[in-house]
Amino acid sequence: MSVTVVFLGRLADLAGAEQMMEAPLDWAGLLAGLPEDARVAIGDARVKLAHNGNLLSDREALQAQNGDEVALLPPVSGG
Amino acid sequence: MSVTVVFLGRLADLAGAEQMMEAPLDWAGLLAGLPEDARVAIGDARVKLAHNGNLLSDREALQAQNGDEVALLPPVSGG
Amino acid sequence: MVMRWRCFRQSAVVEAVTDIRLLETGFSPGRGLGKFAQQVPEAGGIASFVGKVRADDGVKALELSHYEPLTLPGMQQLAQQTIGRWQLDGLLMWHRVGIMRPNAPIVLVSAAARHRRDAFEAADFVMDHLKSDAWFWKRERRDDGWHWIDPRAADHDDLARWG
Amino acid sequence: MVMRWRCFRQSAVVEAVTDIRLLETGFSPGRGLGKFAQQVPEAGGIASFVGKVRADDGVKALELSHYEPLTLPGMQQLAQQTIGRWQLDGLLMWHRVGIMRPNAPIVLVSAAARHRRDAFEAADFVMDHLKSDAWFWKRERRDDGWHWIDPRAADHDDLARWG
Repeated sequence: MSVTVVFLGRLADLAGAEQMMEAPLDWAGLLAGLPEDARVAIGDARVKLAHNGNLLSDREALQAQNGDEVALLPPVSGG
Repeated sequence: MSVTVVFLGRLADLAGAEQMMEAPLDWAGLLAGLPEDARVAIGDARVKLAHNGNLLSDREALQAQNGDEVALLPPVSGG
Repeated sequence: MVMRWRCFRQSAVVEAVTDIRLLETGFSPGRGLGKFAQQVPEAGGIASFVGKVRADDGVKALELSHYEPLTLPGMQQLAQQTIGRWQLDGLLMWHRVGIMRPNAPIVLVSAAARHRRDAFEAADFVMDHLKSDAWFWKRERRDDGWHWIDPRAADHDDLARWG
Repeated sequence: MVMRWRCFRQSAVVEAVTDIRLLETGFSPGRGLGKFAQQVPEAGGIASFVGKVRADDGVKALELSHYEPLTLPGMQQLAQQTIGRWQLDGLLMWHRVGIMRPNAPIVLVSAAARHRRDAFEAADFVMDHLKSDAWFWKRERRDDGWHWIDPRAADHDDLARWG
Protein backbone atom coordinates (compact mmCIF):
# COMPACT_ATOMS: atom_id res chain seq x y z
CA MET A 1 0.00 0.00 0.00
CA SER A 2 2.39 2.71 -1.20
CA VAL A 3 2.85 5.64 -3.57
CA THR A 4 6.16 6.31 -5.38
CA VAL A 5 7.23 9.94 -5.05
CA VAL A 6 9.84 11.13 -7.57
CA PHE A 7 11.96 14.26 -7.05
CA LEU A 8 13.43 16.06 -10.06
CA GLY A 9 16.23 18.58 -10.44
CA ARG A 10 17.56 20.17 -7.27
CA LEU A 11 14.74 18.63 -5.21
CA ALA A 12 16.53 15.29 -5.62
CA ASP A 13 19.43 16.74 -3.63
CA LEU A 14 17.10 17.47 -0.71
CA ALA A 15 14.85 14.41 -0.68
CA GLY A 16 16.59 11.72 -2.77
CA ALA A 17 15.58 10.79 -6.31
CA GLU A 18 12.65 8.66 -5.16
CA GLN A 19 10.74 7.79 -1.98
CA MET A 20 7.93 5.39 -1.16
CA MET A 21 5.11 6.92 0.93
CA GLU A 22 2.07 5.28 2.45
CA ALA A 23 -1.13 5.17 0.33
CA PRO A 24 -3.53 6.85 0.10
CA LEU A 25 -1.51 10.07 -0.14
CA ASP A 26 -2.78 13.65 -0.23
CA TRP A 27 -0.88 16.99 -0.31
CA ALA A 28 -0.72 17.26 3.48
CA GLY A 29 0.53 13.69 3.77
CA LEU A 30 3.18 14.33 1.12
CA LEU A 31 4.46 17.43 2.94
CA ALA A 32 4.49 15.55 6.25
CA GLY A 33 6.68 12.83 4.74
CA LEU A 34 9.40 15.26 3.62
CA PRO A 35 12.48 16.60 5.38
CA GLU A 36 12.20 20.25 6.44
CA ASP A 37 14.38 21.75 3.67
CA ALA A 38 12.52 19.82 0.92
CA ARG A 39 9.22 21.07 2.38
CA VAL A 40 10.50 24.65 2.24
CA ALA A 41 11.68 24.19 -1.39
CA ILE A 42 8.28 22.82 -2.38
CA GLY A 43 6.65 25.90 -0.89
CA ASP A 44 7.72 27.61 -4.14
CA ALA A 45 4.51 27.67 -6.19
CA ARG A 46 6.56 27.15 -9.38
CA VAL A 47 7.18 23.55 -8.29
CA LYS A 48 4.65 21.50 -10.30
CA LEU A 49 3.15 18.17 -9.35
CA ALA A 50 2.41 15.29 -11.72
CA HIS A 51 0.17 12.37 -10.77
CA ASN A 52 0.68 9.28 -12.96
CA GLY A 53 2.24 11.45 -15.66
CA ASN A 54 -0.46 14.15 -15.65
CA LEU A 55 0.25 17.63 -14.34
CA LEU A 56 -2.18 18.80 -11.68
CA SER A 57 -3.43 22.35 -12.11
CA ASP A 58 -4.05 22.43 -8.32
CA ARG A 59 -1.34 20.39 -6.67
CA GLU A 60 -3.09 20.58 -3.28
CA ALA A 61 -5.92 18.52 -4.81
CA LEU A 62 -3.62 15.46 -4.91
CA GLN A 63 -5.33 12.14 -4.11
CA ALA A 64 -2.89 9.30 -4.87
CA GLN A 65 -3.74 5.61 -4.41
CA ASN A 66 -1.66 2.47 -3.97
CA GLY A 67 0.70 1.92 -6.93
CA ASP A 68 0.45 5.51 -8.19
CA GLU A 69 3.45 7.66 -9.06
CA VAL A 70 3.72 11.28 -7.99
CA ALA A 71 6.48 13.59 -9.26
CA LEU A 72 7.64 16.96 -7.93
CA LEU A 73 9.01 19.11 -10.75
CA PRO A 74 10.95 22.30 -10.02
CA PRO A 75 11.40 25.01 -12.71
CA VAL A 76 13.17 23.56 -15.73
CA SER A 77 16.30 24.46 -17.65
CA GLY A 78 17.37 22.79 -20.83
CA GLY A 79 18.86 23.32 -24.29
CA MET B 1 42.05 49.84 -78.96
CA SER B 2 38.99 48.19 -77.41
CA VAL B 3 36.84 47.86 -74.27
CA THR B 4 35.28 44.55 -73.20
CA VAL B 5 31.59 44.94 -72.38
CA VAL B 6 30.06 42.12 -70.30
CA PHE B 7 26.30 41.51 -70.09
CA LEU B 8 24.86 39.70 -67.09
CA GLY B 9 21.55 37.95 -66.47
CA ARG B 10 18.82 38.53 -69.02
CA LEU B 11 20.87 41.24 -70.76
CA ALA B 12 23.07 38.43 -72.10
CA ASP B 13 20.04 37.14 -74.05
CA LEU B 14 19.70 40.52 -75.77
CA ALA B 15 23.32 41.47 -76.41
CA GLY B 16 25.40 38.29 -75.99
CA ALA B 17 27.55 37.52 -72.95
CA GLU B 18 30.38 39.79 -74.07
CA GLN B 19 31.16 42.36 -76.78
CA MET B 20 34.24 44.31 -77.77
CA MET B 21 33.64 48.04 -78.35
CA GLU B 22 36.00 50.70 -79.60
CA ALA B 23 38.03 52.64 -76.99
CA PRO B 24 37.67 55.19 -75.53
CA LEU B 25 34.07 54.41 -74.57
CA ASP B 26 31.56 56.65 -72.81
CA TRP B 27 27.88 56.07 -71.94
CA ALA B 28 26.61 57.45 -75.26
CA GLY B 29 29.06 55.28 -77.17
CA LEU B 30 28.01 52.21 -75.21
CA LEU B 31 24.33 52.81 -75.95
CA ALA B 32 25.12 53.42 -79.62
CA GLY B 33 26.88 50.05 -79.86
CA LEU B 34 23.88 48.07 -78.59
CA PRO B 35 20.93 46.53 -80.40
CA GLU B 36 17.65 48.37 -79.88
CA ASP B 37 16.10 45.93 -77.37
CA ALA B 38 19.24 45.88 -75.21
CA ARG B 39 19.26 49.70 -75.22
CA VAL B 40 15.64 49.70 -74.04
CA ALA B 41 16.44 47.16 -71.27
CA ILE B 42 19.37 49.27 -70.07
CA GLY B 43 17.04 52.27 -69.83
CA ASP B 44 15.91 50.66 -66.54
CA ALA B 45 17.78 52.70 -63.92
CA ARG B 46 18.13 49.55 -61.77
CA VAL B 47 20.69 48.23 -64.26
CA LYS B 48 24.06 49.00 -62.67
CA LEU B 49 27.36 49.55 -64.41
CA ALA B 50 30.76 48.36 -63.21
CA HIS B 51 34.02 49.69 -64.65
CA ASN B 52 37.02 47.42 -63.99
CA GLY B 53 35.14 45.77 -61.13
CA ASN B 54 33.99 48.99 -59.44
CA LEU B 55 30.35 50.01 -59.45
CA LEU B 56 29.73 53.51 -60.80
CA SER B 57 27.31 55.59 -58.76
CA ASP B 58 26.55 57.56 -61.95
CA ARG B 59 26.72 55.17 -64.89
CA GLU B 60 26.47 58.03 -67.38
CA ALA B 61 29.88 59.24 -66.12
CA LEU B 62 31.54 56.20 -67.75
CA GLN B 63 34.96 56.89 -69.33
CA ALA B 64 36.53 53.56 -70.31
CA GLN B 65 39.96 53.25 -71.92
CA ASN B 66 41.67 50.62 -74.04
CA GLY B 67 41.85 47.26 -72.17
CA ASP B 68 39.17 48.17 -69.63
CA GLU B 69 36.21 45.95 -68.74
CA VAL B 70 32.71 47.32 -68.38
CA ALA B 71 29.83 45.20 -67.04
CA LEU B 72 26.10 45.81 -67.23
CA LEU B 73 24.34 44.26 -64.23
CA PRO B 74 20.55 43.92 -64.14
CA PRO B 75 18.70 43.40 -60.83
CA VAL B 76 19.94 40.26 -59.11
CA SER B 77 18.27 37.13 -57.81
CA GLY B 78 20.03 34.43 -55.85
CA GLY B 79 19.77 31.94 -53.00
CA MET C 1 11.18 6.78 -34.45
CA VAL C 2 10.29 8.68 -37.62
CA MET C 3 6.59 9.40 -37.87
CA ARG C 4 4.22 11.30 -40.04
CA TRP C 5 1.70 13.56 -38.34
CA ARG C 6 -1.45 14.83 -39.91
CA CYS C 7 -2.58 18.16 -38.53
CA PHE C 8 -5.20 20.63 -39.64
CA ARG C 9 -3.76 24.00 -40.47
CA GLN C 10 -5.98 26.83 -41.67
CA SER C 11 -8.48 24.28 -42.98
CA ALA C 12 -5.87 22.43 -45.06
CA VAL C 13 -4.46 19.03 -44.13
CA VAL C 14 -0.69 19.25 -43.91
CA GLU C 15 1.66 16.36 -43.59
CA ALA C 16 5.16 16.67 -42.22
CA VAL C 17 7.88 14.16 -41.45
CA THR C 18 8.74 14.33 -37.75
CA ASP C 19 11.71 12.77 -36.02
CA ILE C 20 11.57 13.41 -32.27
CA ARG C 21 14.07 11.64 -30.01
CA LEU C 22 15.44 11.63 -26.49
CA LEU C 23 18.95 10.20 -26.78
CA GLU C 24 20.87 8.49 -23.97
CA THR C 25 24.13 8.43 -25.96
CA GLY C 26 26.11 10.76 -28.25
CA PHE C 27 25.07 11.56 -31.81
CA SER C 28 26.53 13.17 -34.93
CA PRO C 29 24.64 16.34 -35.97
CA GLY C 30 26.10 16.19 -39.50
CA ARG C 31 24.88 12.63 -40.10
CA GLY C 32 21.51 13.37 -38.50
CA LEU C 33 21.00 16.37 -40.77
CA GLY C 34 22.14 14.45 -43.85
CA LYS C 35 19.59 11.69 -43.31
CA PHE C 36 16.83 14.15 -42.45
CA ALA C 37 17.46 16.12 -45.65
CA GLN C 38 16.94 12.94 -47.69
CA GLN C 39 13.47 12.53 -46.17
CA VAL C 40 12.30 15.99 -47.25
CA PRO C 41 13.20 16.21 -50.95
CA GLU C 42 10.45 18.76 -51.63
CA ALA C 43 11.82 21.30 -49.16
CA GLY C 44 13.60 24.29 -50.67
CA GLY C 45 15.28 25.14 -47.39
CA ILE C 46 16.36 23.55 -44.13
CA ALA C 47 17.19 25.67 -41.08
CA SER C 48 19.03 23.91 -38.28
CA PHE C 49 20.49 24.52 -34.88
CA VAL C 50 23.08 22.50 -33.00
CA GLY C 51 23.63 23.26 -29.32
CA LYS C 52 26.79 21.95 -27.67
CA VAL C 53 28.24 21.78 -24.18
CA ARG C 54 30.48 24.84 -23.97
CA ALA C 55 34.18 24.08 -23.73
CA ASP C 56 34.96 26.98 -21.40
CA ASP C 57 34.10 28.29 -17.93
CA GLY C 58 35.76 25.37 -16.13
CA VAL C 59 32.83 23.05 -16.80
CA LYS C 60 33.99 19.42 -16.62
CA ALA C 61 30.66 17.79 -17.44
CA LEU C 62 27.00 18.57 -17.92
CA GLU C 63 24.11 16.39 -16.80
CA LEU C 64 20.61 16.69 -18.21
CA SER C 65 17.90 14.85 -16.35
CA HIS C 66 14.34 14.38 -17.56
CA TYR C 67 11.08 12.84 -16.38
CA GLU C 68 10.10 10.05 -18.70
CA PRO C 69 6.29 10.40 -18.52
CA LEU C 70 6.42 14.11 -19.43
CA THR C 71 9.57 14.92 -21.39
CA LEU C 72 9.10 13.05 -24.68
CA PRO C 73 5.31 13.64 -24.85
CA GLY C 74 6.07 17.33 -24.26
CA MET C 75 8.50 17.37 -27.19
CA GLN C 76 5.90 15.69 -29.41
CA GLN C 77 3.31 18.29 -28.44
CA LEU C 78 5.83 21.03 -29.23
CA ALA C 79 6.38 19.45 -32.66
CA GLN C 80 2.65 19.40 -33.40
CA GLN C 81 2.28 22.99 -32.26
CA THR C 82 5.17 24.00 -34.56
CA ILE C 83 3.74 22.11 -37.53
CA GLY C 84 0.41 23.82 -36.93
CA ARG C 85 2.00 27.26 -36.93
CA TRP C 86 4.41 27.11 -39.89
CA GLN C 87 4.18 25.36 -43.21
CA LEU C 88 6.80 22.63 -42.89
CA ASP C 89 7.80 19.55 -44.84
CA GLY C 90 9.61 18.12 -41.85
CA LEU C 91 10.77 18.75 -38.31
CA LEU C 92 13.60 17.01 -36.48
CA MET C 93 14.10 17.44 -32.73
CA TRP C 94 16.80 15.41 -30.97
CA HIS C 95 17.76 16.06 -27.35
CA ARG C 96 20.42 14.36 -25.27
CA VAL C 97 19.89 13.30 -21.66
CA GLY C 98 22.49 11.98 -19.25
CA ILE C 99 26.07 13.12 -18.64
CA MET C 100 27.93 14.90 -21.44
CA ARG C 101 31.49 16.14 -21.89
CA PRO C 102 32.42 19.64 -23.15
CA ASN C 103 31.87 20.02 -26.92
CA ALA C 104 29.35 17.17 -27.05
CA PRO C 105 26.15 18.01 -28.93
CA ILE C 106 23.12 18.42 -26.63
CA VAL C 107 20.39 19.34 -29.06
CA LEU C 108 19.73 19.22 -32.78
CA VAL C 109 16.70 20.92 -34.31
CA SER C 110 16.03 21.04 -38.03
CA ALA C 111 13.02 22.46 -39.86
CA ALA C 112 12.48 21.83 -43.56
CA ALA C 113 10.12 24.04 -45.51
CA ARG C 114 9.27 25.26 -48.96
CA HIS C 115 10.03 28.84 -47.88
CA ARG C 116 13.05 30.07 -45.96
CA ARG C 117 11.20 32.15 -43.35
CA ASP C 118 9.04 29.21 -42.25
CA ALA C 119 12.15 27.07 -41.75
CA PHE C 120 14.06 29.73 -39.77
CA GLU C 121 11.15 30.72 -37.56
CA ALA C 122 10.12 27.14 -36.78
CA ALA C 123 13.66 26.16 -35.74
CA ASP C 124 13.98 29.31 -33.63
CA PHE C 125 10.58 28.68 -31.98
CA VAL C 126 11.44 25.07 -31.13
CA MET C 127 14.79 26.06 -29.62
CA ASP C 128 13.26 28.77 -27.45
CA HIS C 129 10.74 26.26 -26.10
CA LEU C 130 13.24 23.46 -25.56
CA LYS C 131 15.48 25.88 -23.74
CA SER C 132 13.07 27.09 -21.11
CA ASP C 133 9.71 25.34 -21.55
CA ALA C 134 10.56 21.64 -21.75
CA TRP C 135 11.03 19.07 -18.98
CA PHE C 136 14.80 19.10 -18.60
CA TRP C 137 16.93 19.87 -15.55
CA LYS C 138 20.54 20.78 -16.09
CA ARG C 139 23.54 20.72 -13.77
CA GLU C 140 27.22 21.29 -14.37
CA ARG C 141 30.20 19.68 -12.70
CA ARG C 142 33.00 22.08 -11.86
CA ASP C 143 36.11 21.61 -9.76
CA ASP C 144 34.03 22.08 -6.61
CA GLY C 145 31.23 19.68 -7.55
CA TRP C 146 27.82 19.75 -9.20
CA HIS C 147 25.76 22.97 -9.63
CA TRP C 148 22.16 23.20 -10.83
CA ILE C 149 21.61 25.70 -13.65
CA ASP C 150 18.54 27.90 -13.83
CA PRO C 151 17.31 29.34 -17.14
CA ARG C 152 18.74 32.77 -17.93
CA ALA C 153 16.37 35.74 -17.97
CA ALA C 154 17.26 36.06 -21.67
CA ASP C 155 15.71 32.62 -22.28
CA HIS C 156 12.39 33.75 -20.85
CA ASP C 157 12.55 36.91 -22.96
CA ASP C 158 13.19 34.76 -26.05
CA LEU C 159 10.18 32.60 -25.25
CA ALA C 160 7.93 35.63 -24.72
CA ARG C 161 8.53 36.74 -28.33
CA TRP C 162 6.17 34.02 -29.59
CA GLY C 163 3.10 35.30 -27.75
CA MET D 1 39.98 29.27 -48.21
CA VAL D 2 39.51 29.49 -44.45
CA MET D 3 40.56 32.84 -43.07
CA ARG D 4 40.51 34.70 -39.82
CA TRP D 5 39.24 38.27 -39.88
CA ARG D 6 39.94 40.84 -37.26
CA CYS D 7 37.25 43.47 -36.96
CA PHE D 8 36.49 46.15 -34.43
CA ARG D 9 33.12 45.71 -32.82
CA GLN D 10 31.93 48.13 -30.14
CA SER D 11 35.56 48.97 -29.35
CA ALA D 12 36.51 45.31 -28.79
CA VAL D 13 38.59 43.31 -31.24
CA VAL D 14 36.69 40.21 -32.26
CA GLU D 15 38.10 37.30 -34.19
CA ALA D 16 35.97 34.89 -36.14
CA VAL D 17 36.76 32.00 -38.44
CA THR D 18 35.32 32.71 -41.89
CA ASP D 19 34.94 30.26 -44.75
CA ILE D 20 33.52 32.02 -47.83
CA ARG D 21 33.39 30.14 -51.12
CA LEU D 22 31.93 30.27 -54.60
CA LEU D 23 31.68 26.66 -55.75
CA GLU D 24 31.60 25.50 -59.37
CA THR D 25 30.71 21.91 -58.43
CA GLY D 26 28.40 20.10 -55.99
CA PHE D 27 29.03 19.91 -52.24
CA SER D 28 27.76 18.02 -49.20
CA PRO D 29 26.13 20.32 -46.61
CA GLY D 30 26.49 17.68 -43.88
CA ARG D 31 30.22 17.30 -44.39
CA GLY D 32 30.67 21.07 -44.72
CA LEU D 33 28.89 21.65 -41.43
CA GLY D 34 30.78 18.85 -39.68
CA LYS D 35 34.16 20.33 -40.59
CA PHE D 36 33.06 23.86 -39.75
CA ALA D 37 31.86 22.76 -36.30
CA GLN D 38 35.33 21.37 -35.55
CA GLN D 39 36.84 24.80 -36.21
CA VAL D 40 34.66 26.57 -33.66
CA PRO D 41 34.97 24.45 -30.48
CA GLU D 42 34.14 27.42 -28.25
CA ALA D 43 30.74 28.04 -29.82
CA GLY D 44 27.73 26.94 -27.78
CA GLY D 45 25.46 27.01 -30.79
CA ILE D 46 25.56 26.79 -34.56
CA ALA D 47 22.62 27.94 -36.69
CA SER D 48 22.65 26.82 -40.30
CA PHE D 49 20.65 27.06 -43.46
CA VAL D 50 20.78 24.85 -46.54
CA GLY D 51 18.97 26.01 -49.67
CA LYS D 52 18.30 23.46 -52.41
CA VAL D 53 16.95 23.46 -55.94
CA ARG D 54 13.28 22.63 -55.52
CA ALA D 55 12.22 19.27 -56.91
CA ASP D 56 8.81 20.45 -58.04
CA ASP D 57 7.20 22.93 -60.47
CA GLY D 58 8.53 21.18 -63.57
CA VAL D 59 11.99 22.68 -63.15
CA LYS D 60 14.58 20.55 -64.97
CA ALA D 61 17.66 22.57 -64.06
CA LEU D 62 18.71 25.83 -62.44
CA GLU D 63 21.59 28.01 -63.56
CA LEU D 64 23.22 30.61 -61.36
CA SER D 65 25.54 33.06 -63.05
CA HIS D 66 27.81 35.53 -61.28
CA TYR D 67 30.25 38.30 -62.11
CA GLU D 68 33.69 37.33 -60.88
CA PRO D 69 35.00 40.83 -59.97
CA LEU D 70 31.97 41.58 -57.77
CA THR D 71 30.39 38.38 -56.46
CA LEU D 72 33.04 36.93 -54.13
CA PRO D 73 34.23 40.34 -52.83
CA GLY D 74 30.56 41.11 -52.13
CA MET D 75 30.20 37.91 -50.10
CA GLN D 76 33.35 38.76 -48.14
CA GLN D 77 32.00 42.24 -47.37
CA LEU D 78 28.73 40.67 -46.24
CA ALA D 79 30.71 38.37 -43.92
CA GLN D 80 32.57 41.29 -42.37
CA GLN D 81 29.34 43.24 -41.94
CA THR D 82 27.77 40.22 -40.21
CA ILE D 83 30.76 39.69 -37.92
CA GLY D 84 30.60 43.37 -36.99
CA ARG D 85 26.93 43.15 -36.07
CA TRP D 86 26.72 39.89 -34.08
CA GLN D 87 29.15 38.24 -31.72
CA LEU D 88 30.27 35.21 -33.68
CA ASP D 89 32.97 32.56 -33.36
CA GLY D 90 32.67 31.65 -37.00
CA LEU D 91 30.76 32.21 -40.22
CA LEU D 92 30.56 29.87 -43.19
CA MET D 93 29.06 31.01 -46.50
CA TRP D 94 29.18 28.67 -49.51
CA HIS D 95 27.31 29.44 -52.73
CA ARG D 96 27.08 27.35 -55.87
CA VAL D 97 27.33 28.81 -59.37
CA GLY D 98 26.72 27.01 -62.66
CA ILE D 99 24.01 24.54 -63.65
CA MET D 100 22.35 22.47 -60.92
CA ARG D 101 19.81 19.64 -60.92
CA PRO D 102 16.70 19.53 -58.70
CA ASN D 103 17.56 18.70 -55.06
CA ALA D 104 21.15 19.89 -55.40
CA PRO D 105 22.29 22.23 -52.62
CA ILE D 106 22.70 25.85 -53.77
CA VAL D 107 23.72 27.61 -50.60
CA LEU D 108 25.03 26.73 -47.15
CA VAL D 109 25.29 29.33 -44.39
CA SER D 110 26.38 28.54 -40.87
CA ALA D 111 26.93 30.92 -37.96
CA ALA D 112 28.63 29.76 -34.76
CA ALA D 113 28.24 31.80 -31.61
CA ARG D 114 28.37 31.64 -27.88
CA HIS D 115 24.71 32.60 -27.67
CA ARG D 116 21.83 31.13 -29.65
CA ARG D 117 20.22 34.40 -30.75
CA ASP D 118 23.44 35.70 -32.31
CA ALA D 119 23.80 32.50 -34.33
CA PHE D 120 20.18 32.48 -35.55
CA GLU D 121 20.06 36.16 -36.44
CA ALA D 122 23.41 36.15 -38.23
CA ALA D 123 22.44 33.15 -40.40
CA ASP D 124 19.07 34.72 -41.17
CA PHE D 125 20.70 38.08 -42.05
CA VAL D 126 23.23 36.46 -44.38
CA MET D 127 20.53 34.46 -46.17
CA ASP D 128 18.32 37.50 -46.70
CA HIS D 129 21.26 39.36 -48.23
CA LEU D 130 22.47 36.48 -50.40
CA LYS D 131 18.93 36.02 -51.66
CA SER D 132 18.27 39.51 -52.95
CA ASP D 133 21.36 41.66 -52.41
CA ALA D 134 24.24 39.62 -53.84
CA TRP D 135 25.55 39.41 -57.41
CA PHE D 136 23.78 36.31 -58.66
CA TRP D 137 21.43 35.86 -61.59
CA LYS D 138 19.19 32.84 -61.67
CA ARG D 139 17.35 31.10 -64.48
CA GLU D 140 15.38 27.87 -64.61
CA ARG D 141 15.04 25.41 -67.44
CA ARG D 142 11.52 24.08 -67.96
CA ASP D 143 10.04 22.02 -70.79
CA ASP D 144 9.77 25.18 -72.90
CA GLY D 145 13.28 26.46 -72.29
CA TRP D 146 15.16 28.80 -69.96
CA HIS D 147 13.40 31.48 -67.86
CA TRP D 148 15.09 34.22 -65.83
CA ILE D 149 13.87 34.47 -62.23
CA ASP D 150 13.37 37.78 -60.48
CA PRO D 151 13.49 38.09 -56.67
CA ARG D 152 10.10 37.69 -55.02
CA ALA D 153 8.60 40.73 -53.28
CA ALA D 154 8.85 38.68 -50.06
CA ASP D 155 12.65 38.63 -50.45
CA HIS D 156 12.80 42.42 -50.49
CA ASP D 157 10.51 42.53 -47.43
CA ASP D 158 12.84 40.08 -45.66
CA LEU D 159 15.84 42.27 -46.46
CA ALA D 160 14.09 45.43 -45.25
CA ARG D 161 13.75 43.91 -41.75
CA TRP D 162 17.44 44.58 -41.06
CA GLY D 163 17.19 48.35 -41.53
